[in-house]
Amino acid sequence: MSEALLEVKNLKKYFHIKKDQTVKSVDDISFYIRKGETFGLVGESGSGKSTLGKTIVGLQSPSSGSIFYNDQDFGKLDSKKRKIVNKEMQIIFQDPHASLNPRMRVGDIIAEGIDAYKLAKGAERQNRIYELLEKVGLSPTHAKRYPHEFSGGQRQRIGIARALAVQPKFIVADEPISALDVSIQAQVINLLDDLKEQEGLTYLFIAHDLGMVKHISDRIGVMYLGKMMELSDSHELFVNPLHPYTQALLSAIPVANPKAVKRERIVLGGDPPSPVNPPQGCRFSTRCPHAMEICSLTSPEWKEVQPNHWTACHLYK
Amino acid sequence: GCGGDKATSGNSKDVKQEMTVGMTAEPPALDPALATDTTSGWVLNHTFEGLYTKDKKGEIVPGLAKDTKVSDDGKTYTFTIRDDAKWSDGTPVTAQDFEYSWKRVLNPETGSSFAFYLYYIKGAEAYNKGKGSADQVGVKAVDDHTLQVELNAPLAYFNKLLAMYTFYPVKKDLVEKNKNWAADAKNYVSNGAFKMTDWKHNSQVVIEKNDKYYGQKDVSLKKITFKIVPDATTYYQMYKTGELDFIMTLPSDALEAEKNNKEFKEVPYFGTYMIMFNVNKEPFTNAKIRRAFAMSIDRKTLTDNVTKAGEIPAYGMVPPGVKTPNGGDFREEGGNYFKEDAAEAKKLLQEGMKEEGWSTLPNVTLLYNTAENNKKIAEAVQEMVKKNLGVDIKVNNQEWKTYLDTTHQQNFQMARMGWIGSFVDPVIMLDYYLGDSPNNRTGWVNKKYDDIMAKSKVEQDETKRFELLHQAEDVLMQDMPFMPVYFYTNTFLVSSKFSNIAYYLESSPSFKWAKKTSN
Amino acid sequence: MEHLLEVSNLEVNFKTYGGEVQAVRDVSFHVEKGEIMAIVGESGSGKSVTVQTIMDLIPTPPGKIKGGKILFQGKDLLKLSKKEMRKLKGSKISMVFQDPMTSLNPTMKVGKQIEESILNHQQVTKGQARKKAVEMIKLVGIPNPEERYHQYPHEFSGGMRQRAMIAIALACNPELLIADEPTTALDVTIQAQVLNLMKDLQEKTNTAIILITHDLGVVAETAQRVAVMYAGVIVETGSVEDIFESPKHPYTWGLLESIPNFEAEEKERLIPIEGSPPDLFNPPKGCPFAARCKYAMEVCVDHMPPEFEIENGHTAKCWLNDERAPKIHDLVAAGREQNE
Amino acid sequence: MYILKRFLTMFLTIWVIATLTFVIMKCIPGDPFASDANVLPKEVLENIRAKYNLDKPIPVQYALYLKNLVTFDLGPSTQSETRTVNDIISTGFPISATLGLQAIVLALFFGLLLGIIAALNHNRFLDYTAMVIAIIGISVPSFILAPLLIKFVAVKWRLLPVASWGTWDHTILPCIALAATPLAVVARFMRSSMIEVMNQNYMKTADAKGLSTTKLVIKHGVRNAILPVVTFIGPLFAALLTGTFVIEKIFAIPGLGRYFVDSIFNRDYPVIMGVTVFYSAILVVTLFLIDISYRIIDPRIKLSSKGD
Amino acid sequence: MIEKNIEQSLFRPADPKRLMHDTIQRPSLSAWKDALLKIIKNKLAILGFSLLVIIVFFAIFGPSMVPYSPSEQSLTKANLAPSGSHWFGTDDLGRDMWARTWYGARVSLTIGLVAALIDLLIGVVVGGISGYMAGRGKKGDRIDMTLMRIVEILYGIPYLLIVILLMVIMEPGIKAIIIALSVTGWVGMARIIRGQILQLKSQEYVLAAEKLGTSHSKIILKHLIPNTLGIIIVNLTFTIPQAIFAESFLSFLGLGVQAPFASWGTMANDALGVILSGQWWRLFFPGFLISLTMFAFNSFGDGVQDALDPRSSD
Ligand SMILES: Nc1ncnc2c1ncn2[C@@H]1O[C@H](COP(=O)(O)OP(=O)(O)OP(=O)(O)O)[C@@H](O)[C@H]1O
Ligand SMILES: Nc1ncnc2c1ncn2[C@@H]1O[C@H](COP(=O)(O)OP(=O)(O)OP(=O)(O)O)[C@@H](O)[C@H]1O
Ligand SMILES: [Mg+2]
Ligand SMILES: [Mg+2]
Repeated sequence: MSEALLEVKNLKKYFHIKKDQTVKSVDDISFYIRKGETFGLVGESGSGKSTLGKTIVGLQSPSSGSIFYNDQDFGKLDSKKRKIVNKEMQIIFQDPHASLNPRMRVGDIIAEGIDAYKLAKGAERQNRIYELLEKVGLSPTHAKRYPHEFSGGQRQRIGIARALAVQPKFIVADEPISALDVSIQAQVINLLDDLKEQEGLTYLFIAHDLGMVKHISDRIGVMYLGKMMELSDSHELFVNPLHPYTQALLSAIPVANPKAVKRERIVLGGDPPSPVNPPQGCRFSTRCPHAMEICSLTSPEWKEVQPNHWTACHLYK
Repeated sequence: GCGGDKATSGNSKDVKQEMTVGMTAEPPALDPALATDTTSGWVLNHTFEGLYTKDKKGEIVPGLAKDTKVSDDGKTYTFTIRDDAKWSDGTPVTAQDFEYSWKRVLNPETGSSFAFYLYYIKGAEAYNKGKGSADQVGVKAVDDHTLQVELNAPLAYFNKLLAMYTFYPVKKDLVEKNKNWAADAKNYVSNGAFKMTDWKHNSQVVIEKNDKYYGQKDVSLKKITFKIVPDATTYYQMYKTGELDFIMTLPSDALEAEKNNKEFKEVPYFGTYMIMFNVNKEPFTNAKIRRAFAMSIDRKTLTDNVTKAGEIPAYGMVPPGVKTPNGGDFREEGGNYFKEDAAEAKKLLQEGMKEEGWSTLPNVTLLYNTAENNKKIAEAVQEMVKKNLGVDIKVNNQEWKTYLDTTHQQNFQMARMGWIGSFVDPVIMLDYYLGDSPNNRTGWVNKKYDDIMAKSKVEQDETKRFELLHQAEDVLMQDMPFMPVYFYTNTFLVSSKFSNIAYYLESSPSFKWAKKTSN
Repeated sequence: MEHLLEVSNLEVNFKTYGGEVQAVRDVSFHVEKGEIMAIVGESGSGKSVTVQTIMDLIPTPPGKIKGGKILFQGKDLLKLSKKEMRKLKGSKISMVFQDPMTSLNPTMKVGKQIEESILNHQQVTKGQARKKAVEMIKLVGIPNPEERYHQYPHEFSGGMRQRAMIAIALACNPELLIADEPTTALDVTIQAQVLNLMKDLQEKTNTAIILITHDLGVVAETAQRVAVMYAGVIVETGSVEDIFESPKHPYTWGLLESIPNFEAEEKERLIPIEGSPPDLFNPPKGCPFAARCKYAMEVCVDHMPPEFEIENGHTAKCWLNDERAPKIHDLVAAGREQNE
Repeated sequence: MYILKRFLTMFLTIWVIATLTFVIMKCIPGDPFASDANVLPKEVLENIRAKYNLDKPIPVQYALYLKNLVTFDLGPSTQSETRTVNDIISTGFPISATLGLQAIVLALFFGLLLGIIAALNHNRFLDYTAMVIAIIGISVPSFILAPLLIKFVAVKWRLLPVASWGTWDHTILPCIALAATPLAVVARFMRSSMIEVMNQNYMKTADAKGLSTTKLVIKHGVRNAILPVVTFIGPLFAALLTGTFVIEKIFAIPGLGRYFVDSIFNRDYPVIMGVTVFYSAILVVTLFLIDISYRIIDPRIKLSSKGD
Repeated sequence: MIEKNIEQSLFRPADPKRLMHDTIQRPSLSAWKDALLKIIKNKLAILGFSLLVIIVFFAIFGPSMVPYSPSEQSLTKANLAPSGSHWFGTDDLGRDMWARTWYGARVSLTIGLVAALIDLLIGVVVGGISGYMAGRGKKGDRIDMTLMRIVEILYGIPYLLIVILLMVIMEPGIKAIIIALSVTGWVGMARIIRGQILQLKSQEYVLAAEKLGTSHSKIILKHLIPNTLGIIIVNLTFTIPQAIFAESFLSFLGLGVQAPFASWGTMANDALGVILSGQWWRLFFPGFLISLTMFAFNSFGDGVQDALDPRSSD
């Protein structure tokens, strides 16, 4: 397992919302990401993807469990090492607007990391900014503008440029392309791909656009209600989804062809359960078309059903 | 036809005999033993009466004392108390009450600040200072109506003292029962022309006519409300709107406008505004320089243009108003001790500097305590000294208690001070500069002066006594450890609806005989 | 026939330090009753500005509506008073904003925010509004509506916030729903659920919907007509079939090409459109896409292409549709030569 | 947890304030019993000092004060010898508090109104008008405003009594004089943060709901913009509640503020200690409530790292 | 219609060179220069600034424009109304009000400036640290707790006592005033800033900056403080008059400027009586100038705030 750049063990992140209520946003998740790999993370909205991402990069402290980066326990790093790790791990925020300081100019926002680690100065800094802007499909003239003067997609790209500025090794990209038009999505994805090839970057790529996820990821994890449901190679997951939730998810992908024969969509019955008091047993049991008695009693084990294909489902013994 | 309207005016019987009076501060203590200030004194003077009291003109006359006998050596006084002397609850005022009250003042536990006024009484000082007992104090109630007092030495002005509120009686059984009897109007019992009926702290004190008072037929007012209004501008405005019928100490900015008002009244006040010199600090170690400074101030200009309340320029220590045995006025007899003269002052300054061997005068700072008038006077003095003497002095101010401390430590060169006599006699003024007087902050100690003053105290003959006092003032003004600036006056505005208010030289006016004549 | 909404020749500028951004340039389109019309296009091409202008939400200054008309049910919205406009907003026209985090009031419970739009236009009691709000939360697929009602936006995940926004917009059955990228943060199952909800609404109450999205799959599955925007200009409009099957504008071609091939076994490189969009401070005189267009002609440089009507309702602003234009493969050949 | 901790530290804070006040009080010169009217003989002074325990060593005095504080009985005032500190507080406080509360309500209501109007008309006539009003409010202090009010309203026009305490009429002028400056400050704060809030996206959302401007401002604007005002009001509340010397003096109001300042000028040690602690208690509790209210106003605010 | 006029010849592949946009590079100014330019363009800011310049000008040169010194008395010429020889009239001791007023401006403006600096240097820093540190781990909590308790204590100790204490240990004068103001002058600002920062720091951009390794101090200075600028400016605009009047109070107690020199505050304070006597000019000129300064400062502040707000127009 030495190839793992990042390993997450039994990670939990709970939020206390009221006296006796906790949201189990991330509930006992373990997985690893190899060096130079793109790990796609998909799942139901509100299933804890962003929380997982933020916790991994250290923006939120885990309720329990541990995160290893380069085999170092993140929680036990001294402040010096932590600083290095901090630089190497970056995040692209899901919300492009809120994560940009309205009073800073885009150039300065992008250069924030450069300044913080004193990576460049003066003209070199300027050039870095321009270069980054161009990389994400914006123009250097944009450096002078303020965030509110941009469209949603443009802001998202500013966020990407900012994360890339410090030349990180590992990036958590939380829906980095959701607000971009497909052409620019393609451009950004190509950019991320290039960086991965050239500089060996590793990604945790959170997205809803399964097409893109499939395209960019080497492996994909599927989350539902704070739990990992399935994890496998990306192609494998699409051709051979094991978990009923994954199956439902895949069936819902819209196709960009109005004439295409509408595939049969697996409609999930019932209401989505609450993360405050998730169902007993398997989290998906309340909505699963294949639910059995056992599903609502015990939580299925997380196991490798096929080589490199993990899932947590009672259907697979 | 425009008739009928004027019929409603003034039948004096219909006039509501009530008066609202402005008072500048909350009386700190309406207990004769504890009071030390003019405000409390003002109320107490209306609600209590001692063995002696003041008449309308300010003369000291017997009050509760029907009869006074003085022994030949002048040391033993026997007072007979009026039969009709009553407390406001109707019980009689007895000699025991007096004995109790005075001993209460002297009792160290009472912690009375004015206890020293009783030190003339035998054994009083020792008792108060914890070295003797109450029984050794020379005050004894012989019977219900007879009080015997023994003094250490004869005292010519003992009757003046007896009119002071520290000598007022309090009702023995009441006070013994309730230590806090004077905190509220509720339990308050007094023996004067009025009795207190309401005291809203920091807001108002209401006194009403005391029907049990022996002289109640002379009292017209049914009710007097002392409204506590600390701000001068405010009480002046309240007078203007009729919310107050009587105010005193007008704001200086209103004086000009009110000077010609019929309701305006200016009454001399038995006090002196002065600037003390520290005779132990250069340059005022030199008497000539002190005199030079005193001569360089233009007092008339100052009182006319700065203070404006009709103050009298002062060239001596004792204010006018003290009648001498030969019917004159002490001040007039004493005359002025120096003249204002810039040229002469400069010359004196030079001489003084030569005496001391100074080529330049050490820096001088004039210290004053924070108050509007003091500031103006200090600034004017500063400018006058500069113009007339060619000396630049600095002025500095301090908050009152700090100032008292500073001056007490003699950390000053020149400092302003004011002194008001609590009874009308030169002694009270001249005692101020006794070598062992705690008030004397100038560091000036003169044996001759102290001797003359000591002699005057025991002198039974009034004429001789006054002579001695003149001599003392001569000595004092020769050395000039201070320079007098002016003699105080009090200014009043009184609604023309009131008559018969008694104004006094040394204390606040009395409404005992006052009457409202129209609505 | 009268359209429900007709926007003609709309121009919107923004004054910024450094110059005026011409965010929307001569935009015209219309929406019929009960129709779902999608706007797709370049990020930053003016989609959001266009629809916000309809809602009178462009802050002026710095924004400035230079010209054009927005007819809604025959009335020109640009000429309505604030008060008249207010009556329309939220009741007849409602909007889902693009930015779900900052578009929700951080200090107001989510439920209240939904309830408010109900209370504002409908004659209902507080209790009814509340019930409706809870129902709306449930309808957009947020679990535990009763509890979520009492939570604040920052306690919601990105997708939940977006759904809350949708709930607000749908709460009072508008006649026109403007949805600015309403499903970007939603996973596909919930996206499907939300889109179904919108379709239901459209079918039941004959609501018209303007749907801005980048997901061409969504467009294909939900919309009837599509407008494609580029650099402040609508470059092509037509029915879904027209656009997906016979697009007539090179930008549209580029868009369709960029979609990753979902079925592909091997990983292929995606095909973005080369180059970057023009500077809107100083947009080119001619076709804004010319600089990135493989088939650009001399005419494109200086002359803004007019709207060519290809067939019924299918228009494109591209000189290639001029009868004088050469065939495309000739251009490609020529373009290559010169470029390499 | 946080609340409990804060609650406990409140006592600590009050204790520190009391101690420091005691130390400073003892450091400054001036004797409670000194006056120019009588510089007392030493023995007399000692009698009096003994009455107030001032003859004891300083640490003993300190201990006694603390004991008295804890038992809520500081004994008599040295200035008004017949009155106890408790008595002074219990008569002065209700009066000051009445006036202070009125003034705060006035300042808040009109201040917020003015600030909102200014913000909504940013850089237009009404904004400038509001600014001029606010500047006058800020730069004309109460000690100037109060006599002016008296001169015109009470003396010239005879609309209200000049001063003193009694009827509600008496409270009007002092209340205005007290409220003027805070009103202006509130207005300026509100304007500034309201302008900021009006720029936020969620205001667009609210606007898109077709809310009227009033509703928009009240339901969405105020809560997001009011934090600075709340912060500002906190200490002011404590100060106004316990009285303002200048106003109470000018209007002859028997409030606590006058006692407080006078007690310092008079070196009235028991009153200084009593009122300081009383004021600090109100202050500390107010600031505590303000901190708590931050969370209520803006649920995103985290005051401590415990329990997120 | 127009398109018909277009020549057929134009329908040929374009020359790639012609397709390049002429990207105009706007002048690349630093953020500060940029802000300065915007401030200069702002009428309100310029108005305020000019007024301040004028006031400062007269403070420097005003007293020497008249043949009177600020301290020279002429008791016979007391309380003269403004006229050709005494432009602002004379005061109750017959001193020229013009000379005194502008002389006083020096003191008051200095005090105002100092108070503003104290607010900024201590208040903003303490508030910034406290607000930012609150909720940042145990250590952060402790920092916030400590700083805020200090603020509370400073609020709690009677200021008058502190002043009297200072009076004892210090020579009166400007220095004493500055120290007296520094003791507690900043606490209001500190609390206000803390409140603002508590609210702001939950913003995601703060998280983002943190993640990018920006140091705490930089986050406070570059992200948080600029976003509270409006509030800071507002707070300054009443710290200043407060300080000007506090000075008069301190002088009154004996800590401040000593007679015969004056400040606006002391002049206004001494002239309160004119409400009775009607010599309006004695109160009006110092009072009006305080207001005018505040007006200037406010307009300048508002202008700057507008100019620095990227969302404001031009
Ligand atoms: N307030 C503003 N000031 C200056 N320019 C602005 C402002 N708002 C928008 N713009 C500019 O207007 C153009 C259009 O923006 P708009 O938000 O409409 O784009 P969009 O099509 O919605 O893009 P996206 O798909 O990325 O959301 C952008 O180039 C943007 O920079
Ligand atoms: N600060 C918070 N306080 C309380 N609950 C929170 C907080 N942050 C997130 N949650 C809850 O945690 C759960 C997971 O949120 P998260 O943002 O990780 O979801 P997500 O998978 O990213 O969803 P999406 O795809 O919609 O962005 C949600 O139920 C959300 O309500
Ligand atoms: Mg998320
Ligand atoms: Mg948009």
